[in-house]
Amino acid sequence: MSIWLTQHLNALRLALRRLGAMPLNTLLSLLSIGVALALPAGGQMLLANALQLAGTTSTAPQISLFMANAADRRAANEIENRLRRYGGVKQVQFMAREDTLARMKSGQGLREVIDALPTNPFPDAFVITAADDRPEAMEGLAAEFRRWPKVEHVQLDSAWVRRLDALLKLGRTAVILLGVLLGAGLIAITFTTIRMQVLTSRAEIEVSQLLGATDGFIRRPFLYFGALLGLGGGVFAWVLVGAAALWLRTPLGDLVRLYDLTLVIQPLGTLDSALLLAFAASLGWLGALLSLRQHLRQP
Amino acid sequence: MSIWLTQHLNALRLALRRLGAMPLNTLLSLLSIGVALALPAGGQMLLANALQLAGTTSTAPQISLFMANAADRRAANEIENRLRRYGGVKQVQFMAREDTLARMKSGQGLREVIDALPTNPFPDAFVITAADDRPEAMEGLAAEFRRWPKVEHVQLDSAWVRRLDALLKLGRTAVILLGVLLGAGLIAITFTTIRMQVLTSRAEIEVSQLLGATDGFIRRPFLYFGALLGLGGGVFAWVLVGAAALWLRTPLGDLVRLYDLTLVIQPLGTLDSALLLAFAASLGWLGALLSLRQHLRQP
Amino acid sequence: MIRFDRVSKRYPPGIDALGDLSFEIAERELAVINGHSGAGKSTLLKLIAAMERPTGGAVLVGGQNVGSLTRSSLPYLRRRIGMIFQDQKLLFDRSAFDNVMLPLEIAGFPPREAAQRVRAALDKVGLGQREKAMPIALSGGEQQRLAIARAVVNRPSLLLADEPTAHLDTDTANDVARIFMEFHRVGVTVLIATYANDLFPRARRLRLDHGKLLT
Amino acid sequence: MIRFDRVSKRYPPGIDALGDLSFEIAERELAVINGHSGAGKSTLLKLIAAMERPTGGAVLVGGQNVGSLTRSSLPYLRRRIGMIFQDQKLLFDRSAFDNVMLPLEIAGFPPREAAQRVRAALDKVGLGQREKAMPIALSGGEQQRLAIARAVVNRPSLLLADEPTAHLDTDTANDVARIFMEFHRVGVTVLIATYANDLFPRARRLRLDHGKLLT
Ligand SMILES: Nc1ncnc2c1ncn2[C@@H]1O[C@H](COP(=O)(O)OP(=O)(O)OP(=O)(O)O)[C@@H](O)[C@H]1O
Ligand SMILES: Nc1ncnc2c1ncn2[C@@H]1O[C@H](COP(=O)(O)OP(=O)(O)OP(=O)(O)O)[C@@H](O)[C@H]1O
Ligand SMILES: [Mg+2]
Ligand SMILES: [Mg+2]
Repeated sequence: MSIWLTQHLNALRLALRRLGAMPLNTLLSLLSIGVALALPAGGQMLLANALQLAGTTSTAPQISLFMANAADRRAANEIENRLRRYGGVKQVQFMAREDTLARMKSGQGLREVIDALPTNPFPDAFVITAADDRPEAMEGLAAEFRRWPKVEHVQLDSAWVRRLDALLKLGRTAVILLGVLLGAGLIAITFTTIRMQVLTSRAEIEVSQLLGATDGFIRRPFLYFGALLGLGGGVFAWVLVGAAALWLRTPLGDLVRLYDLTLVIQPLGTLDSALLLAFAASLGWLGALLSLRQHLRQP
Repeated sequence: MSIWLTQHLNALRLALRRLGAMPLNTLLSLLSIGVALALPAGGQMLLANALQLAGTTSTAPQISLFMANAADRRAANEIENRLRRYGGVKQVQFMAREDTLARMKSGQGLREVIDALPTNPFPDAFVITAADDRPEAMEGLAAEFRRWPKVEHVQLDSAWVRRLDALLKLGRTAVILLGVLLGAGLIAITFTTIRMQVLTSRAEIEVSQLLGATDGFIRRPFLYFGALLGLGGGVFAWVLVGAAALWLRTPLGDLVRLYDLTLVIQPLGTLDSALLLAFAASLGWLGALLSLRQHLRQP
Repeated sequence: MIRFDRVSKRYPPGIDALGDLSFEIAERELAVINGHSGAGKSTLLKLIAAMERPTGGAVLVGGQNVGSLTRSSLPYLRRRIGMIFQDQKLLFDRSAFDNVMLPLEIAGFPPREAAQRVRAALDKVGLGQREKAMPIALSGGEQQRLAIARAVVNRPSLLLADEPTAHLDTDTANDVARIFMEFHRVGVTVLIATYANDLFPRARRLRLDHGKLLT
Repeated sequence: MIRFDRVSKRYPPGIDALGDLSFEIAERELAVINGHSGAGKSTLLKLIAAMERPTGGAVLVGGQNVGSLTRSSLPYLRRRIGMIFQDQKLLFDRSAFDNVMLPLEIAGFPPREAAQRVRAALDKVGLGQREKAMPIALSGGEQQRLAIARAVVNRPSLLLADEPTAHLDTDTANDVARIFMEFHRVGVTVLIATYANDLFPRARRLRLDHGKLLT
């Protein structure tokens, strides 16, 4: 037990000494790994913030339903009840024709026009939020509503929906693209760095084998080395992402304020941070393991 | 001359042999460098396409100028002449009140309203594009126009302008951030890769020095090695960017079509491609040069 | 202790280093291998330590067929063998002390006892004062003695030495020979490949010539 | 050709390898340096090839003060010297042929002529058949001979050899000694550090003891 601990401490000490022996290399490696990790981590941060933003604002696409001009309030109430009971409907907002008229009058340059009218030209209307906001589902709902009595016109905010859909599709494609690219790059960078260490330690591996070292003994300091390097890179990435969050806070806040939203960008949460560091350390560990594979295969 | 050529050919041969001797390392290095290069190169491609898109569509912010309701066509003509002669104005579009009325009538649900009106409620109007579309310049123009006779109202599309401005600011910040990050990462990765080669060739450097090799002789194969590796990484990045362009073509095209634009995303142009490859090769070359510096300083 | 049974070793491009070799070395025996450069002395030692595998025949060490050992049992064979390599195989990024410490670390010795043993081994080869030196700062002969200290620090039951006195002057070579004799006396089997046949006058002598045993 | 003028060399932690050494070796002379392990033989040779700088006094080679050579003129000194290192310093990722080719490549020889010279040098040390072998596939003595071939292939005017026969049996050592004598005969200055003093009976003898010259 004590020997087990001694051997691990020795391996850790050796790993630290190796990191310290070539400070420039270590620094460059940390930089490479850190940058490679910072990009997906930063993306994750932005995504988390965007989701939070989406949660505070109702950006869901809507359906507008206009009653026939001749329909009276009772007909409207019936439709409202029917809407509220209807399965795919999430939220219904009634807009009385009087309110619409008042709102229109306050609009620029329309007051005289409207005052000149003998009767209220606006119908009662509903704004409906669907439970399922995929375009097909919305189209289905709209088609259903059109068949209802005294309903003059159902308008789907379909351009909006289609834009959102295209944007999401694009975003997803970009995220996949970046993820694949950076994932491959990250693995390559980590491996390259650790392979460098393994290559410069070829003599040590060979001699240790000849002196009767087990594979585990030889691997241990390299695994510590890789894990430490990965962890260091993870910390560096964490700092980078935090700095980016601070830097982006003002321009991003300015931007969303123009859309009547508020966003104070949050750095990575505790869980995400812990995941980042764990992932980084595991990656380094795995890189060391794989790099050693081929070297240990030799006699 | 012949010896000079021989020595260069030898160095090139040696560099190629080293690349071939550790194919996995070479591949990983190419991958690292390629990915690190692909991101800024991809950003450049998207930027170039965005600029091209911006060129084909008039997304410039505009000023709307409404004549007084009482003003007649002569007054409007005067204002038009004045606008066309005015310094900061780039383009003027006249919108006759009759045309506006006709357009409004064709709009949904307004026909009856408008038909009910005794007179045309819409004034003559101009849509003005400014030469200088910074918000302050636009505000200045609008203020000027407001002082002109028979002008009832000048409306600045200022929300639009401020949004664009905020977006651009954000984009610029993000680009700076990414550029700094990836620049540092790219340099670190390239150096790490080449330092690995230098480290594994320490014996060779030492022996060559002891046998009377000049620094130039020792450096040469490493410079070729670095340049080849960089070039390879550049080619890889070029392919990645091209593939991304193909992949993004459909979703991006779908997206901009919804804004009544067409965009067929173009891969990197010849000049950009050449720049990318030259930059990649130089970076590898420089990495080799700097990596060797400290090794050659030793006796 | 060691038995070669019609052992042959052919290296890849068709180089016959050893051919049809049979001999036996008893436990606690001291034997010297002589032979010209390229006769196969190093190859013979490498076969015993399983650094190479025979292409024909069987090499037995302590009854075990070394050529058919699995990868995972190899380390335990090697821990019982102290080996001095012709090219020394020192680690140039560790001090003399740490180089000699390595076999004990590998075997999992308690650090305190290990340090004592390392100092004793260094003293034995006359490097007690240089324990902090890096191998690059040692002369050729000092490096050779360091390699010897590393081979004996673990008190192995079998000692294989490939040209252990190649870089030593006559006096130092005699000191080293005395060290080997001491190990032999306390029961260690010792096998030495060397040109300096006058160093071990009472040892059993194996003469190799182009991979064959002369008798 | 070589003049040591009150040369001393102290290595960093305060180790005096050479102290107040003065001697001269004439052009075309053959000299042997003897001395115990750690006496300073290798240090002496390293000072001549400017691999180390003296901490006191001056080392002159062909009239040039080697200790004050600039970095950029160092290569040209070394091209005139053929050196056999105690630790051989072969490149293990190049074939025997390429190892011997290296000094000629460095000096910028036309490839055709260089290849002929390389083959001649390999033949001279008995490795003509092994030119394609990697050094790892050579026995210790063969590696030593390869190092000798590399040192002489450039036909240097000064030959420095550090234990060139350490890994050679008596016959091969005699062959090597003959090669050095040949070079000496055609006018090369030869300086050899070795324990085997009977190999060069007619050579001038310098005896080092703890960094001092015995006379
Ligand atoms: N780089 C160095 N740093 C510190 N001490 C050194 C260094 N090189 C040599 N020494 C010491 O200087 C002394 C002389 O070394 P040198 O290599 O010249 O001896 P040598 O005569 O060649 O011995 P050997 O026959 O064993 O090779 C030795 O005690 C050695 O430990
Ligand atoms: N890995 C290898 N691949 C190919 N040939 C080899 C290899 N190792 C040794 N040889 C050859 O096998 C023969 C015997 O080599 P070995 O090293 O056993 O000789 P040795 O008796 O130790 O010689 P020396 O005294 O010079 O060290 C030599 O001709 C050598 O070139
Ligand atoms: Mg041998
Ligand atoms: Mg020496």
